[in-house]
Amino acid sequence: MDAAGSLTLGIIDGLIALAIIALAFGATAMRDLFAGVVLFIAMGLFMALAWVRLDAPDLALAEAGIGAGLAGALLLAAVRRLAGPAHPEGIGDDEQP
Amino acid sequence: MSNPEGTAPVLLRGLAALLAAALGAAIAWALVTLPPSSGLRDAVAAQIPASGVAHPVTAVLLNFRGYDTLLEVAVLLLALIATWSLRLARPPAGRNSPGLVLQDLVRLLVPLLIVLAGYLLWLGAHAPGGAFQAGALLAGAGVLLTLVEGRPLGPLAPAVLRGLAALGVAVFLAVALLVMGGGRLLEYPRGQAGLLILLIEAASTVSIGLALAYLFRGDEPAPPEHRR
Amino acid sequence: MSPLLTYGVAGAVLIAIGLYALIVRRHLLRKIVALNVIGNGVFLTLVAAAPRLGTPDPVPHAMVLTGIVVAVSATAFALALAVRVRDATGAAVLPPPGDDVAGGPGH
Amino acid sequence: MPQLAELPLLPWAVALPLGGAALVFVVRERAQAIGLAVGVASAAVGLLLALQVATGGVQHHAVGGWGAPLGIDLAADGLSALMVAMTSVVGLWVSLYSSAYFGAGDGGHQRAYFWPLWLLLWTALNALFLAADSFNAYVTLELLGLSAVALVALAATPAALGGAMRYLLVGLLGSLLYLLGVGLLYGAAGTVDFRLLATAPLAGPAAAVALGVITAGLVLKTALFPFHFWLPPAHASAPAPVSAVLSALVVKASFYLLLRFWFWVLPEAATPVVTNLLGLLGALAVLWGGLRALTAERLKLLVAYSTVAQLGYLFLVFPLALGSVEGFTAWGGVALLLLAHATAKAGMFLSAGAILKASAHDGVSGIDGTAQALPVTVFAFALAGVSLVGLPPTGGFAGKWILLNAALATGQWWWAAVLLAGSLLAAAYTVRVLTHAFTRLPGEPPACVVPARLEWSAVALAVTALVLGFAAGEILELLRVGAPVSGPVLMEQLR
Repeated sequence: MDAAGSLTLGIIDGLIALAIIALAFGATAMRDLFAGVVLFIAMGLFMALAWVRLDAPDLALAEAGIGAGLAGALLLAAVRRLAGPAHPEGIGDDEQP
Repeated sequence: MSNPEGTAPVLLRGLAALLAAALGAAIAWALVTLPPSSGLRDAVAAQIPASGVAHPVTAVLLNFRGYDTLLEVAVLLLALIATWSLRLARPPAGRNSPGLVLQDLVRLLVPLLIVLAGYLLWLGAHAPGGAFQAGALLAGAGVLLTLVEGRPLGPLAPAVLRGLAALGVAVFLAVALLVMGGGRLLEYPRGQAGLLILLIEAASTVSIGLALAYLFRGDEPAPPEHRR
Repeated sequence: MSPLLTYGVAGAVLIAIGLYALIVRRHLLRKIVALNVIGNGVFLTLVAAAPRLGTPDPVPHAMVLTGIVVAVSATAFALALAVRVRDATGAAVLPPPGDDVAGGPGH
Repeated sequence: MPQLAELPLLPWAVALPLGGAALVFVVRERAQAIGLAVGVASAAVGLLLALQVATGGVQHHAVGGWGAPLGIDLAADGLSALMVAMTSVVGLWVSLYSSAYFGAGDGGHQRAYFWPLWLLLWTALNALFLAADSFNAYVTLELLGLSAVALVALAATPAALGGAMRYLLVGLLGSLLYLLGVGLLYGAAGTVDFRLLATAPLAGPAAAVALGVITAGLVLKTALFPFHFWLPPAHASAPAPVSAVLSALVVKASFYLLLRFWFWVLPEAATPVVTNLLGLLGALAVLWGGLRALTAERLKLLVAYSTVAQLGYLFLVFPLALGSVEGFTAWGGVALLLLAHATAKAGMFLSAGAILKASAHDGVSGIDGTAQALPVTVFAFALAGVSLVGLPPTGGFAGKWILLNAALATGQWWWAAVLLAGSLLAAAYTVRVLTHAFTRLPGEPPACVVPARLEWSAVALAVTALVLGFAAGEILELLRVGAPVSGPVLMEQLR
């Protein structure tokens, strides 16, 4: 592969890695639980891209299906359950007191 | 730890940030200084012909390190048992009724997902794919059905449902013990490894899909009598 | 920089982000997300640490696949337990570790 | 009958409880009978395995026939064999106790779920102690942690659910840190097999960071002071047989892995600073746990804090045995203490469970008069307490005495002082409970409503803790099989 091509790939890798980091930060820091979970799912999709770049197609499939898909569905269902009326504290306002 | 006001939270946050940064830096340092190696790549490649499958990751998962996978399928069954043991309250019945279009779409999608799962399962022998990816697709179908109809499967005797959930562990363990004979656990006889692996994977796919779908639902359809 | 190192360092950063959030965030759901972030960081590190010559080593790939399934199993149970804690205590946060909490005998 | 040496006990020690767990989950109506039968059979396999190692030396089993590094090996040396035997003995009596403990009160819910979860936990323990593969040990750690948490949550009180949640989060963090370390070691050595890791030239930042995160993760799971915060709420609020298993066995599993890494894989990483730090934290655990047990208001919380203290002793193995010429003395002392604590503490939690079934409330003062109502159970509690204190001729005494000798022989008298202080505290909190139990209540002694199986299981475990003192010689001999340290056992003053 020529130098320009590998540079491009290096930049793409850097961007995917940065996206994963930014989405992870957002997923854990968002005030809104729902938004946090959505960011987490997006992070899973970028993880799948990372696995493709790391020559791990099995992991890409598993990450997209299980890591992002099913874990995401589980998290969204939990957000809905927790947001139900039985939760007086409401969502958000989350820092260690 | 739970001091409503005052300086403790700032201190805690500072310490946590310090700890996290130190850990991250240490890991990065370890990675950067790691000498190059090829791991077990060549050892795997050398034994692929004897493994019964052509795809290296499947060979590792179902043959060379199949014992890990047996325990992993057990972890998934455990998660289902553990979740059911919590007796979650069913969310209020009046869930938003999905539109007709969505229902039709799901009816169309579910068979497609099941066929696709079968394909992925078969594909795993020689290309990326296998029981876990196929199980995830089945689970996806189960999740869709849960959203539309409130449950992943039609009416099923509770013991049958539990049996299907345990099928992966049961078949995996039975094969592992049956091939042991006088030899070793999970030591497939020469020539039969491919078939036995497919059998284990098929049973595991059913259990994985079922377990993940029912984990999404949360509660056990037919818990021990007199509940609540 | 090789892709392995790029993603390996990203894994280290994820572990740091997740650990910080796990300690500092109070909502149980967010703690569970934090653990998943740590998990993804560990998986990236695992693959990045392993094969650095030629074609990839399938063993860490199989290990991470195992790790992903274990992680989703643990996440499902953790979420169910979090919902149960909320139902029992009224809030989806850890009760204070105060020891002498009143409670019936273990049965 | 086939020869003992040829029986494939290693795979069966895992397969039997695993198959049993799947079976009792499916055949729910007979869960109790099948579960008990599987428990008895698993205990028999475990004890036979210990005998096999004692007579035939280290046992190996290459799963799949591949052998390390490509495949996964199972292995049992003296330490593994003792841990499996300990699991068998405690598991047997806990199974018997549980068959009478979980009634049909809640529609049989607890009973229906206890058995599959408990057998999965047993599977995880055996698989962990027999794993010769550090990644396989990760999978067993997760199996262990999840089943333990689910068993705590079975109590379903707000306290138990909160305790279980904290336990789960801490446990998952611990396993992930462990997994990270295993991954780094694989990067450095190209193997995850313990024996191959031990011979691999591990050096450089990766090995150091790996050992650091593995130690951090396992210390968190072992609840070493000051990371013990999650233990008392979880252990105190679980159903009594679950508390027994958690304190006796589950925390020992992560400690066992710590030993594997520090004594076999990377003993050269042990600098005096590290070993003394671990010993110091252990010493603080002994003192802090003892003090908290002394002031705890609830009976089971008292017993749980006693676990925090007793776990502290185990960490003295690092300054006393790691890299020492006479290492085997401390190694043997700690192993004996570990076994004695497992049986005594299981007996204590089981008797506490029986006492609480018959007492007014779960406060320590609520057990007034129980010595009249449940003399057998209170006897079991007292006997277990004697072993925890370390009075002769119990296993607790043998372990402490040997450890004391190790401390004095290596000129580290300050660890001996910790042993003595811990014993005084243990004596104080045991006497505190017994004083209440023997307080006579006015009027007729309350009728005994506790099934006999609850009382006698507790007695059996407490008596086992006593018998360990007489069997110390045989235990140490078994422990020498494949031991990482050597040297004579300095216990002339004892014999």
